[in-house]
Amino acid sequence: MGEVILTMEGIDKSFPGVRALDQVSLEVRKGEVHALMGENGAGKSTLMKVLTGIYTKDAGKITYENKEVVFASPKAAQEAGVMIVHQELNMLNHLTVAQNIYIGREKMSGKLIHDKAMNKAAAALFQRLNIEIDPTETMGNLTVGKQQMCEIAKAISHDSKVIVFDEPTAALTESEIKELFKIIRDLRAKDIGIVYISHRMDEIKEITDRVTVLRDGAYVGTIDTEEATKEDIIQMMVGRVIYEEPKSKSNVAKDAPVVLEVKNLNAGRMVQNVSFRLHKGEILGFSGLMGAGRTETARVIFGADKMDSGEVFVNGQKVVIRSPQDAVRNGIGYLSEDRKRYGIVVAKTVAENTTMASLENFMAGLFINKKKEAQVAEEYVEKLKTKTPGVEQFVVNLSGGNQQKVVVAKWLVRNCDILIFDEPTRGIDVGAKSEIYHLMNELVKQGKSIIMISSEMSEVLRMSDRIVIMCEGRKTGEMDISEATQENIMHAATRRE
Amino acid sequence: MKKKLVVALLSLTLVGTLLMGCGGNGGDTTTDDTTTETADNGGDDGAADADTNDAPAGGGENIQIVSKGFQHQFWQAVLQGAEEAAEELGVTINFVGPNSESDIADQVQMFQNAINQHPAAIGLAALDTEALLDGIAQAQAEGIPIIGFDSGVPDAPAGSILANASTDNYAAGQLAANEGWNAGIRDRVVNANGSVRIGVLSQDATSESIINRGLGFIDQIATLVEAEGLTVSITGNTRYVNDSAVEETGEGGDVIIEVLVPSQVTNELSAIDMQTLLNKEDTIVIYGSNQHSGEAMVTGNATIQRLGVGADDVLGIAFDSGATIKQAIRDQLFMGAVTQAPVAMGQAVVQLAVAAARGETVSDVDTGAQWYTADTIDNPEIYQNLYD
Amino acid sequence: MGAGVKKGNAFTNNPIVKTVGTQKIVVIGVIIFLAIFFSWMSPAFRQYSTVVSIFDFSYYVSLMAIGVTFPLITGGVDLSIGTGMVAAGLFAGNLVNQQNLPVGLALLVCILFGVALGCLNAFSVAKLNLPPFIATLSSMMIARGLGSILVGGMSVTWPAGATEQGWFRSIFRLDANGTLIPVGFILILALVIVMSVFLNHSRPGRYIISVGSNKEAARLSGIHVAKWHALAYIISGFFTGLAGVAYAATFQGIVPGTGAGLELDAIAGVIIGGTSMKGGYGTIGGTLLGVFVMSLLKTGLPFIGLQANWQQIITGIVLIIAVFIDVTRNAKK
Amino acid sequence: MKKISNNRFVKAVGFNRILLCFVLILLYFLFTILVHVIQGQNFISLNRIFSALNYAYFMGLLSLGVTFVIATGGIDFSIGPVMYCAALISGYLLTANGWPLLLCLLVSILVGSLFGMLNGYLVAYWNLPSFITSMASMMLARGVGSVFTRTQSVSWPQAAAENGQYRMLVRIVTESGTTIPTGLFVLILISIICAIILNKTKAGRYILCIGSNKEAVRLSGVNVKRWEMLAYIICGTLAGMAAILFVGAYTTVQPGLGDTFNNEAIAGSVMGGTAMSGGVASIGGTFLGVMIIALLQEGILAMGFQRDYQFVITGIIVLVAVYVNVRSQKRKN
Repeated sequence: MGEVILTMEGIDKSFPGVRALDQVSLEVRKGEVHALMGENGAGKSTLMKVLTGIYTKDAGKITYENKEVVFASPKAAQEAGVMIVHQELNMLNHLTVAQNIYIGREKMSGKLIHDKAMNKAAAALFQRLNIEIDPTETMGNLTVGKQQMCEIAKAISHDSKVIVFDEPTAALTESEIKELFKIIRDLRAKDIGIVYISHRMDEIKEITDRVTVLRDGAYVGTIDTEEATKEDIIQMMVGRVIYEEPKSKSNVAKDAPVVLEVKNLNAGRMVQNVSFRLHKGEILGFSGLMGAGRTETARVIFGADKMDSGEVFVNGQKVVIRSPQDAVRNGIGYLSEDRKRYGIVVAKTVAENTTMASLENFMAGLFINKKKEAQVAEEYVEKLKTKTPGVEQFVVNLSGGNQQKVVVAKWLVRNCDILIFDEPTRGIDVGAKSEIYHLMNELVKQGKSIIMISSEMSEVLRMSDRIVIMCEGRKTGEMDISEATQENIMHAATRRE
Repeated sequence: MKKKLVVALLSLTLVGTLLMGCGGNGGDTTTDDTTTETADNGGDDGAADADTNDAPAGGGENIQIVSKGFQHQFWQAVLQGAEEAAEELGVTINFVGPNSESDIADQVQMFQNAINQHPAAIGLAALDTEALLDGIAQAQAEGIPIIGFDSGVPDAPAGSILANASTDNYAAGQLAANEGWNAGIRDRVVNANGSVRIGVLSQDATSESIINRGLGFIDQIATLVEAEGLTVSITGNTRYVNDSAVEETGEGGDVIIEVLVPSQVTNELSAIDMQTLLNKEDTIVIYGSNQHSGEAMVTGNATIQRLGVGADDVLGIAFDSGATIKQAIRDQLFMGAVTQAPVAMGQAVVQLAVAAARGETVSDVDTGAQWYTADTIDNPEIYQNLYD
Repeated sequence: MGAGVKKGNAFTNNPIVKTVGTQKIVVIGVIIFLAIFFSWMSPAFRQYSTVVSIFDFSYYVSLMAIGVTFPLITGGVDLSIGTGMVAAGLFAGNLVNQQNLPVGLALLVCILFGVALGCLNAFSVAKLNLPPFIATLSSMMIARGLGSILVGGMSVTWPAGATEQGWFRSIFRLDANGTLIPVGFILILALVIVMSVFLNHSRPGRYIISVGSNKEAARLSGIHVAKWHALAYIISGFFTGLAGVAYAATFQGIVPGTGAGLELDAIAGVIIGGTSMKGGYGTIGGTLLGVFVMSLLKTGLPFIGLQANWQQIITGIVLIIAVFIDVTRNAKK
Repeated sequence: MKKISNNRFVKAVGFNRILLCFVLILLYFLFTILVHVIQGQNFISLNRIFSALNYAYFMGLLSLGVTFVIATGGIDFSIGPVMYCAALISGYLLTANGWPLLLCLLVSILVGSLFGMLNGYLVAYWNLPSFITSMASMMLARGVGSVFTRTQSVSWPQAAAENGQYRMLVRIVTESGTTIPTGLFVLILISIICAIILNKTKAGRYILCIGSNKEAVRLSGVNVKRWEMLAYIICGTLAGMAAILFVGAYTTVQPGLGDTFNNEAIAGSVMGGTAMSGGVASIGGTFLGVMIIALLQEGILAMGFQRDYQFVITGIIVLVAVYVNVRSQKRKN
């Protein structure tokens, strides 16, 4: 670790009604990987957006290379050598890889763009980073992981002195993560300062040198990674220890009937020959790495995507599911990983979202019985402890956890017995997380059955009665919770066939 | 606060645009005669009676003139005549017309609006009589006399139109046929080997005046051809085929009359129709029955170049004038054209309207049509009726 | 990355490029088919003058189409090109007739009028962030009214070809001792090449594509999104003005209140030519081909005895097929 | 400002609609003054109101219809020509083929529905972009109407004539000469029905939600295709009905026209507060928006101006309305 290259001191940033950053500080040295941690909404992304000129700060000082600076735009930051690799992919899908990498600073020959030179430079860059991507390929044709690598390559190609990685591994496969870490170590060796934002504790331990923790927009502290334990960091993040023991044994009775059986399900490359059973009152965990085909499997079962072949039995009866309507008719509900896009209609009210899937039960002749609708919605707000000023509130104004509860309510009102929770706690803060867990346990007690897709190992171990593990579109393991350990799950999750 | 601002801005914009409109109104619609006393005419609706109209004899009446459009210079010449007459008689006129000759609904609104102004009289050139019948009835009930002009108001209920200052369009079509026949069509028809084709290019199959100009031409040509002992057949647009006096349809006659009407009134489609006619080997004459069609003839000919007055050329006959058609006549691209008398028409409609408003008896005025060629285009009695 | 991981390379045959090629080839095939079909059905069609006519009536649509390709690539649309073209032709022509403005200057005024209209659209779309559809719908109405108001509601006739001031008509159709040379087509081809190079090999062009592909990504790459977004509409306006020149040169009288509906012909041509309604992708060459399909239909159908209203019906169906291809192509990805 | 928007009455009626009422009244006064100053005439008269209403009837139905489509996040650019096409076909059958009146009215509505169905099917089931799809069906409508009537116009019978009873839907003139504007009742009745459909029924709920987030609705197990298609069918059906009110007021329809009405109908809806991005729509607002357009057109005629001014002013108002709309939405987020 070398000298200090970047310091942010006393940064304030307010949005109407919210104080997003309150006297936050951060220090980055040359040749260090500095982890920035905190719960969702702690202010990590906001801080980075202030740094790279996307937001303007209200107060505070940024010192870069011993000079006070204010970057007016992302471009100004880039030119000064501060680059961010965004969490959401920001790719121009219609352009080629090389064109993407050099967007905004095209190599020119006279007045025209010199695409050949750009292709050549990009190829050299990839070779240096040991990435195998054709620079002339159209970006839209790449897998998400490859796109992420391109984004990283783009950041590196800027000859930056500070690079911010915002959850870079979310879309990467195991081997890609390894490559990425190699690259990061390389960069560190070249005296580049790196800010690394991630929720994955193991990664923090593996790659970073220091950790700065934010909580609710405020600076909590900075510690050396070496000296800190997981608990220390979590403690700093939430202000309390939340670590809970995994479930030790299944709560499902041996003779519990099978409510859902899937046989030899096939759909494209991401779902290959998947078979499993779900029992009444069971939480069936679906574990695996990003891109293992779990969400795809769920979507096919739910009829959201097309099935190539396979059979689905509900309560022993063979059913044909061609659309979500068919699935819902058979009592299956799906809670998407991406609530805002697939779960709720943000511009509508809690009541309207609650009855979305079962409006026919709220009809008085031709008209919607709004009184009954509000009544039922209120009932579920109470049951699920949804925090909302009222059922006429627009769901856009609710927090992630409460939005999730509205989606749960939607399926409960529809009387669905089989619920597929896809990443139920993604984007939800720690407090709300345990409420969702509690809710799931309540539901299975009432006789519902749950498929839970989760990428968080601790969540899988804590909630599931049984675990199915997938890798690259195939089922690679199935075990009772009593046999499950982190190691054997990870073993199955990386078992490529 | 912002919304208030927006509202204020909106109102301001409105007022501003409208005032701008008032200021820049010069070439437009109203004559700037300030001796209006027409406010008397407002007030109650329904009882006003032409004879008891309060306007003092000798001037000041307001005459509303609803034309078929504005865009062709023909109407500007009518307006000019109307303004001359209005000044002479000391009345004010308000001359309006829809955006294009296909905007029937617009004209209905405009006519309705003219009635709502309670004028002393209304001059009307109907795009479509049927559509105006309600208004005509209302005007009649309110005692507002209506004077037809241009093509008048054909098939209007008896007594609703006091007089017409119009061109007899059927006769004008016949005139074109007769003159054209003598000036060269006859030779070509009589001397032809095999059948020949006479094209009629028509802007639409909806306007009475244009249909009549077409039918007048077609029927007269047929008469002339049959007088030579040859047969005639007609083909093309159903309306013309059905309404013409020519019995035989199809391509069987010694002389084939083909009528083309574009599906939309656009420069391009009319020009393409013109080319369709020009591309037929046996075509000897093409007749375009208004300014639009005449101009389309010039456009369509630009690439094929068969029009002219030479022995092998296709003869062109146009209607009305305008810079393009005048030029084509001078260049002998067209053998000749028929012009109406727009200025006289404008004068006549105002004169008739004023007379009717003052309770005098009025009768139809045929404003006439004249044949002109490169040789006669500069004769004063012709030239006064041509416009740019 | 290990050599074994070749997920991305499964696509390296580049289906986009292939499909695009296919679409263009299909369109060319349709053009050839139509040409052969019409020639076969009607001997009169097999004439040099027919070719010149087809060209003649395609110039103004081609120019509008080339221009509107740019807003379409940004994922927007420009509906004001039709009435804007007529308004520009009216305004400039009126100056020639009433103020005796030299025709050369008038042509410039015509183009500038288009650019001004483009600037208005650019302002409302790129600066005020209004939805392009409704913003240009408004300016379409404004252009329609304004064009008419500016000339007092009268039609305007630009100087005839034979007159001293009529030289501009030979920009598009040169009469060389009786042989007509469709120089306009060469001009359009040149413009297609220039604009293709501009779109694909210049920074502004690339940034316009970027805006259509992913506006946020472009912004975060340090691209001044609003500026390039605006440029697309200004280019469209510029070509609207050029189309006004072509329109004035081809036809005799320009009538106020017309022009509405012509924009749809141009947009249809662009879509048939393979530009994506979703933005981010488009080719100028394809646009020209798309316009040609419609011009051929419009000119050719009367030769086989069908009225132009059949052209409307056929174009409608062709359009649906073209979008369908676009949509399925996108769905495959 | 906050105080106003929190007032219970304001909340119930909606700020937007009160603003529109205000603009409507303001315009009325403005015209009263301007018409008096310019023409020395009285603008306030029953006849004027009737003649403004004539325009509002069919425009109202078109605008209401397109509101449903815009609510789903789509656009229907074919309503004007479809209305003309419906009036042409049914009118032709009535006058030329002597079909019974009631059957012809039914045919008119049916033709509208069929075009709505075509649009809806292509948009919902084939996922084609609504703008291009409706543009294609607009071409189809123009072509079909023109082919069906052999490019002739059709005049519907007068009130007193045989088969003239349909005009009672627009106005009834009693023996004593009093005019009852039945069209207004028809428009209000249909508006109320539309408001009920949009706000109280499953169809309306799903149409709005589809506009807001189609995928989320689909994943709730709702047959989104059916409901989306329904919005287009409602729109087409209303265009078919508008045809009856149009000929009831204006008697004659010609082939190849009608596209200018699209713009005004969309303008009315957008002025009324319907968001172009979908999900937000107001029937009451649309009603008021149409009234503003009708008033504008009558007022401008009364001042002795051409309709050109109306186009310009409508264009400006729409721009302002959309700007306010976009701004207020941005503030909400």
